[in-house]
Amino acid sequence: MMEDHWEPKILAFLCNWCSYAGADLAGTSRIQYPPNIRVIRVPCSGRINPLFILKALQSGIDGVLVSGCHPGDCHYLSGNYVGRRKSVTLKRFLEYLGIEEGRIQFSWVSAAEGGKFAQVVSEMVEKIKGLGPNTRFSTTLFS
Amino acid sequence: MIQEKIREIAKDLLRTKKVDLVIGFGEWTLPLRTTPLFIRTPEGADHLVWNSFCENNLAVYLHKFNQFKVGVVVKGCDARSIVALTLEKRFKRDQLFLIGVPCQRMVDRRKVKRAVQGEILHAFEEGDQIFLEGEEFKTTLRRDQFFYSSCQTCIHRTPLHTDVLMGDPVEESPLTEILPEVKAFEEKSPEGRWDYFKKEVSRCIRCYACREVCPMCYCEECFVDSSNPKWIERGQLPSDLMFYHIVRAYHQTGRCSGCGACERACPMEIRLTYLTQKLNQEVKDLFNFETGIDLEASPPLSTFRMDDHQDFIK
Amino acid sequence: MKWKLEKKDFQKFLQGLMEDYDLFAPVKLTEGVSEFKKINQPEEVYLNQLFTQKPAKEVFFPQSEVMFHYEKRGGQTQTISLEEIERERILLGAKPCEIKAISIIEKVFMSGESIDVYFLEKRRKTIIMGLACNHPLSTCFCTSTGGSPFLREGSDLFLIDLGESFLMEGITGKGLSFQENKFLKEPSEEDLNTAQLIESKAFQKVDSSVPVEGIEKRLDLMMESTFWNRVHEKCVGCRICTYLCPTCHCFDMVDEGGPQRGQRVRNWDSCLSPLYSLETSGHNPRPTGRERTRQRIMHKFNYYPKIYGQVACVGCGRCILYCPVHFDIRKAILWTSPKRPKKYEERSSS
Amino acid sequence: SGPFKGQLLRPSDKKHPKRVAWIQCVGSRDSHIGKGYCSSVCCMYATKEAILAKEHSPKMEATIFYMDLRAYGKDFDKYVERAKRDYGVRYIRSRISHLKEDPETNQLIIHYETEEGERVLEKFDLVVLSIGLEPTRSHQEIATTFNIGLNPYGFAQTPAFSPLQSSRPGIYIGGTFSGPKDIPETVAQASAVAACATSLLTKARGSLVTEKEQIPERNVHYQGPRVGVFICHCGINIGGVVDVPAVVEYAKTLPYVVHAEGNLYTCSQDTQEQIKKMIEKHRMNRVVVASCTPRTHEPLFQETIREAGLNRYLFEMANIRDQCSWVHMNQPKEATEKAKDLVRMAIAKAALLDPLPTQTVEMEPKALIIGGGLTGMTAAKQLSQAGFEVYLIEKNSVLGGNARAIHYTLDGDPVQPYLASLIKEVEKSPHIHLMTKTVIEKIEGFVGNFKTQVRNGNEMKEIKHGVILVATGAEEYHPREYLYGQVPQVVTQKELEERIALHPNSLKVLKNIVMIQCVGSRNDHRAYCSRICCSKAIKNALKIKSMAPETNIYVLYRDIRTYGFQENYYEQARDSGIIFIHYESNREPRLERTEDGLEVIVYEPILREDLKLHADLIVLSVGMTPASENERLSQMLKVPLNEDGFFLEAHMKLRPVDFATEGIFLMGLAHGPKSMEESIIQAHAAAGRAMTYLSRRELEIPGIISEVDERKCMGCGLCESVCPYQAIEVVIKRTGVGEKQVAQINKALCKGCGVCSASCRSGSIDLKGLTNAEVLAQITELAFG
Amino acid sequence: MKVKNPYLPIPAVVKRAYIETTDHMLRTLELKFLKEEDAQAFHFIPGQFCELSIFGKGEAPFGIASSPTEDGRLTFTINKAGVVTTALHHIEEGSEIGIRGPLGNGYPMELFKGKNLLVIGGGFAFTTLRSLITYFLHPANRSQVNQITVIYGARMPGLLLYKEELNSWQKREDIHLVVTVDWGDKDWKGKVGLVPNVLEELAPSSENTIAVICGPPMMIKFTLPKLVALQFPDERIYTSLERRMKCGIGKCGRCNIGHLYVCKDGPVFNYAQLKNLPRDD
Repeated sequence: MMEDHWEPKILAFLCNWCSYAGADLAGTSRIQYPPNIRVIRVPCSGRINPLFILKALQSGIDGVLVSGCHPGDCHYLSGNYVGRRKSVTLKRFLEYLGIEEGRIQFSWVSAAEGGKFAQVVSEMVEKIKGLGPNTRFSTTLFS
Repeated sequence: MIQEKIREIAKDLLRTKKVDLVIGFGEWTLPLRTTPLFIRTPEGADHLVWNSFCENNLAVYLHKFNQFKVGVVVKGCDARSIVALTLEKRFKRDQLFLIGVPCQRMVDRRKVKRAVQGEILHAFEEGDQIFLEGEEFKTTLRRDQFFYSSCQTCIHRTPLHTDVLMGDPVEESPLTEILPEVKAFEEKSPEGRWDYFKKEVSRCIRCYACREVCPMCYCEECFVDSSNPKWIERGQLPSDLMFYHIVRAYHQTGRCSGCGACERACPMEIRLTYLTQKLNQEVKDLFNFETGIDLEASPPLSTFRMDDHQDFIK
Repeated sequence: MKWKLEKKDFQKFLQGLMEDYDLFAPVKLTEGVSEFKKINQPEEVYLNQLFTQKPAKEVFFPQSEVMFHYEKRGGQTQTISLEEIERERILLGAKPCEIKAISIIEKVFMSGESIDVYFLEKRRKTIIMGLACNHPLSTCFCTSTGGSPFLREGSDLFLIDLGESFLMEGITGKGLSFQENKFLKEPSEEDLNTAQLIESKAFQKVDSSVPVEGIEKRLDLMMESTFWNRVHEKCVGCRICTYLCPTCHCFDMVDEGGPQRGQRVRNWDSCLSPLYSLETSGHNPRPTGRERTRQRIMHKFNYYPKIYGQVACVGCGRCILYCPVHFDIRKAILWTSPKRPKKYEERSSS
Repeated sequence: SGPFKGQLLRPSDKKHPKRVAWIQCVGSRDSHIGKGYCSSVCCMYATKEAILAKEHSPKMEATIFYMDLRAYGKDFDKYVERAKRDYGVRYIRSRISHLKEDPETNQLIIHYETEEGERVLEKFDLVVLSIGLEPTRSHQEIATTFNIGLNPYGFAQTPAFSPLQSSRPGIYIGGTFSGPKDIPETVAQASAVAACATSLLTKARGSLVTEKEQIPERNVHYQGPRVGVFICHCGINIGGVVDVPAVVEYAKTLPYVVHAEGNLYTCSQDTQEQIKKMIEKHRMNRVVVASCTPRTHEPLFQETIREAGLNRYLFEMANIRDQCSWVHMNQPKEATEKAKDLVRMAIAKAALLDPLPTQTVEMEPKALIIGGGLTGMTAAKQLSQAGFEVYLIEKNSVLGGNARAIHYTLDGDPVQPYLASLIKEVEKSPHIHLMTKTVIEKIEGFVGNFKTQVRNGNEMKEIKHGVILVATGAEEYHPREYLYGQVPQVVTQKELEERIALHPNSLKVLKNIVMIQCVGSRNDHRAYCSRICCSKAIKNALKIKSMAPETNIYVLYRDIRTYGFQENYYEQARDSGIIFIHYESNREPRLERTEDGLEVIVYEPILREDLKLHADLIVLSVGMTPASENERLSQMLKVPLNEDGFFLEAHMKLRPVDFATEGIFLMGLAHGPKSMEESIIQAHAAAGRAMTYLSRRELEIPGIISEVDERKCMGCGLCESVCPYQAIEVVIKRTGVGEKQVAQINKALCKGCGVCSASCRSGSIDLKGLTNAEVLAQITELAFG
Repeated sequence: MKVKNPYLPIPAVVKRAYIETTDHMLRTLELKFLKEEDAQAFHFIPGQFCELSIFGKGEAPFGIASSPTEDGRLTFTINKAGVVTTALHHIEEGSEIGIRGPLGNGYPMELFKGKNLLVIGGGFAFTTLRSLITYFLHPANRSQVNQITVIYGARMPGLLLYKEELNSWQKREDIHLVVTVDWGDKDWKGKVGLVPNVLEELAPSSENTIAVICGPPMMIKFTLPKLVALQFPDERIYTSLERRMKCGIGKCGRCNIGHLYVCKDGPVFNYAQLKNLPRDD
């Protein structure tokens, strides 16, 4: 499924109350952004189990975006705060191990920030295109 | 001598029925090794020993005995694991009697074996010298050249929150200033780090010794064995082995006391402490939390602060 | 038939073999760790470590082995079995205890009407070049289990390291084709004596005092004894002793992939894991470490002998060396025998 | 968003302004043009705009010219401090009368006088006028058609002590129709007005409700997944970009799919019938619709499949419009590819969905009101009128709370008679169970099923109720400053009001009275404004002036915060000769004892020297502090307090009288300092919110909640500590073979955020409706599809 | 000669599938081999089992419920418990399945010749017993055994397996069938009582009789002493053990009790064998 030039495949976890709504707003205002992301809707950015992000990278997905409500706006009060601690420890640990910086991206996008969502996605697609395909976990290199 | 004191306290505890059993270390068949002992009678306490090879983290046995009152000999790292376990409701602190021993850093038997030619048949320790005797050789080594890497950087050698302390506290100065393993690893390029990690972990035979000897790994069903959802396959695929080792280390965030038992247990000598040491360093920088020091402070991933670090978030 | 092979042409000799055989030998993974692997260049062969962590059984019964692929084509699922092996193989550098263990496993896999074809195929197409144990460790007790550091039984060819050269003995007829090889010379009388000397010296070094004799009878009546309550206490339930044991042969089968295509894989399993005998209903006949440790010892020293008449332990000492909590099976065996030391009443016996 | 896409540009030349100035009170507090009132919101408006502007272009300089900074609301002062500290907004106290334009640079020139009286000239690129609010043209029409009275400023006239009531009974006033106010007050008024209306309609409650009879749900447990896929064209919105027929063909090849079709408008009524028919025909037990955003259309489709006998949670949507066709309009090939991926992921998730029961918890239609002050009683009366039983708990022996110490309002209406009549009404109402001298011992349970132990003396009583209203009020700050308590001449405003009402002539003889504002407020220990001290000081000052015109009254203030219509009285005070002296927070007035009495020394900015005021009486305007037992009550109710110790509401602007925990409400001074009228409004509002629960026989609990696998759970308590709603508790459970420590979920409190299942290391707790397995299936489907 | 790979499942298809019990937990599958020669080569005796495998999910052992006398019919009754059994409950008629077998030793049909037969079954373990009973009720084999007495119990009437067959057996006189339930319901007219008590009541003579008993561990625990009380010698009481199995051919070590492999040396054992096995249940 490798065409002539490689198109990154990015998985985005969007929190239902803010970022998913922001993405919808980008839709209603017809703000175009690259079609590389696939969205999984989760109730809160705190719902993201670190194993999801790791499993996505292991399955060869090129980038993971986790986007939730701005601090203080969380529909579930402290969901994004708890999620934030897991995210920072996981991101630093994976980058320590050698996952390229930028493979995993976190952002706050509120329901009113359609433009920002499109911008976050475009920046991420550029970044991942710069990094190239995710070969970290691929086993072909090693017998 | 510490060994005598441990035996005294164990005898007294067992005689007065303050505890049902005492878990400590004892001599066994191989040189440079000790083994966990479960003493239930005062006479048995005479087999308890204390030397530079009491490397096991005895906290791993406590959840097997959580219906009993247990006395346990603890080093600095063991005591910290116990504090972390109490925070996770494994047992009530009052059912434990912690016999704290200020730790003089444990000696790595593999380093000693590599320093001599031929098999070591007998060994004993005197002051800071280790006397070794093999089939055709007899040598003495300085013990402070052969410490475990996790012991070299330990700054909590005097156990905290113990019921009794078997000697005066040792001053807490790490031998090497910061974690040499982490520093050496961080000097590599990202590809270099990943390849090093991949090469190390691809030797793994999934015996799960690193999981079973760790006191913090007590889950009924580990994510590795879960079939719904099935996170990874059961085979030897390097990417599954990497997944397992990343998550096993990650699950120790803010819980690992840095005792190094996982690395010691690995038959394939896979380096593991540089993973958990890095996580402990992160938790210290980000949340100013050290495992098992404060009985009240809740573990970092079980709480949050409004002003947590967040400049990594766009 | 005996030959002498100079060490300096050892590499070239192996290069010759590799033209028509796949060569499996210990390869150094890192300091102090080696594993049997398929050799690409002769330099990779690493014989200095007395024995590899994972025993030679891995060459015949790999830790993870794909049994067959399945693929759904047009509503019909085809299964493609993978037991075929094209090229004959040579196993170099296996120790006598490991080789004897392979015959122990052989009895299970190749008996009864259903034969384990995967093991059979590998066993038939492999020539075993055993290597004698010149310097056994203090943890070795192969002589107590009917073996010896120079046991030739099970090897097709047997190498003895004389220092500068190898003495190679032909045991079975197999592998005749390369015996007229140019590197093989006539061994001198003096070589044979040094081999004999090394053999007797090695034989003394091995601890033959472990009372394995008659353990099957003794264990018959010990099923319910409190001995087991003490034995299991220090065992944390990892799987090192079963994965590193040359005679352990339990495995689990699991499907990988989805309904459309995938494969059925066989992986090593360990009776020490709680999930080994856990039934779907939640009932577990061996719920705690006590039953599981008992199962490991009973199976090796009671159940297996009952069926096949010999003890399923070759005394290699791996489980003693690599146990993270220093569980010593010799102590356990000693404890079941009348010679058990009285004064250690209290001591746990494992 | 916005005309310039979020850029801060000058409308004239579309350039970035470097220096922007805000001028406050334009068209407000100016009786010459008939706008004598303060519009209450402009100070905070300007501050917010300054902060947002600085966020958009940090290099810009923001300056606000004001007379009195009226940040009286909850946490408003903190917000202003943040503007000053973090964003560097300059606040200059000076009334700007006119602007001039510099002809060459066409910048705007502002002349102003600093505190020290020095005349300064500054140039600005952009000036923002903070114009106030005024009644709309339709105010007059509405007033005439409904024949309701308006006040002199054209806003609705409301009788004393009933700020929601128009001059005609049965017509209620909500929001800024009765005067300028901020969002928290308008939202509270909305709920309050609704409450008043509901209690009038009590007899007709529920009469128009028709119970929707449903066919029983089909049991899908013992069937394999049979997924039906409906892919929408949405006219050309999707069909124009995504090749829908190709996606339909592709869906047909996927596992578990028994039927796939494309529709022009899946959400249309006839397509709903089509879906139901297809469910029947293909014996589907899972449905996937690929169309627009689930946030708007999921309930519609869930209702449809429920009517076809399928549990509503056996449904999954793929958003191929807002997040696919609309945003990849000129990349049809990639958009189709993306749509296929999204459909495949949705099917993989749908195959694992379980039917989830929507349990119900029965609702005890009784309310518990904690605190028998003015707020508590108002709410009790409101709820009893609406036909609900109320337990009113008061710790003192007598009702009334803080209101007992207030004799008249700023408008002059007597308070005690109103209070007495309210108390009588509460005492004789059959629906209100009054319990004075009663303290709360223990509160258990959750919304609909609270059980509270209360103690009266040594007799314990247990109350069963469905909701809780917290009206524990607040206490007057007990000052330590200015020799209070050591010298009789130093009193608080409350004590002064007592003396004015009971023995006025003791005041007539006084020559000089000095009032000091913001005593103990707006400093590091209590960083909030208590909102009512300014109006209280002016009320007392005017009363004294009317009794003894020749007494000199000095009011030393930092900001006079007489917001709304109270501004008139501030003007009246100045006209009647009361002298207002401004002091900066860093140069507070000092009190010194001299032989012939007390002297107040204050730095007078205009004269630029220390003024010595000989004072016969010193009145301290002290703020309010949270009630002492707030701490204990917040533990029992498991609801949070804010940093200042007042209760923390669910959302400052949108849910001011709710707690985050469902079924518990907040009103009056317990929420924060406020005037009597605002407390009455919040009382009605909380009663209104409580009625939305009390009026239902049972509470429906959504299906998407967490579930614990007790075989795998080790009871480590991690989920218990991360749950935002305290819905999880680790308990010792008796199992067949002994005891086990497991986590237990309170189904009524769980909101389905899933934070617990993300934290659990062994996966023993999982969020039904979005389990780990379902997300994993979507990930693997995306990667290896 | 190439040795047959015992691990390769033989492809088959689900001919008929229907739910047996009211709690939907038991489902009977009728399978048919895809290739005719596999069907021919498949000879089994009652008491044997097969490993049914669903590709992608795994494999699980199930006793063969049909009897060899039913011309190639191959039915299994699946109790829904784990991943594989749930998959077996979800597959539709006509879909694919893999069969490995026949495995295990099955009942010692030779030893039954000329004896009376006492069959005691409980719950869903009645599958292999149905195969045994149907085998002997077949005209050709009926004469091999004399008196056939069957006691079959279940918790509730709705949970009884093979209800139609039970009725047809009830009508025959050459078999004495007693069906009992722990709790009856309004339209249950039959016996109500636990299997051990029913056995005690019936008290069939143990003289020249072989007892075959299968059921949940609790039922066996209380029924065995009753049989011993009726002087049934240990070697004439047979049971089929329920154990976790993987390979089914005595290689993987999962199912051993003591030195016996339940899958190879069993699953049918007589009580004498079980007695001297280590208590490892």
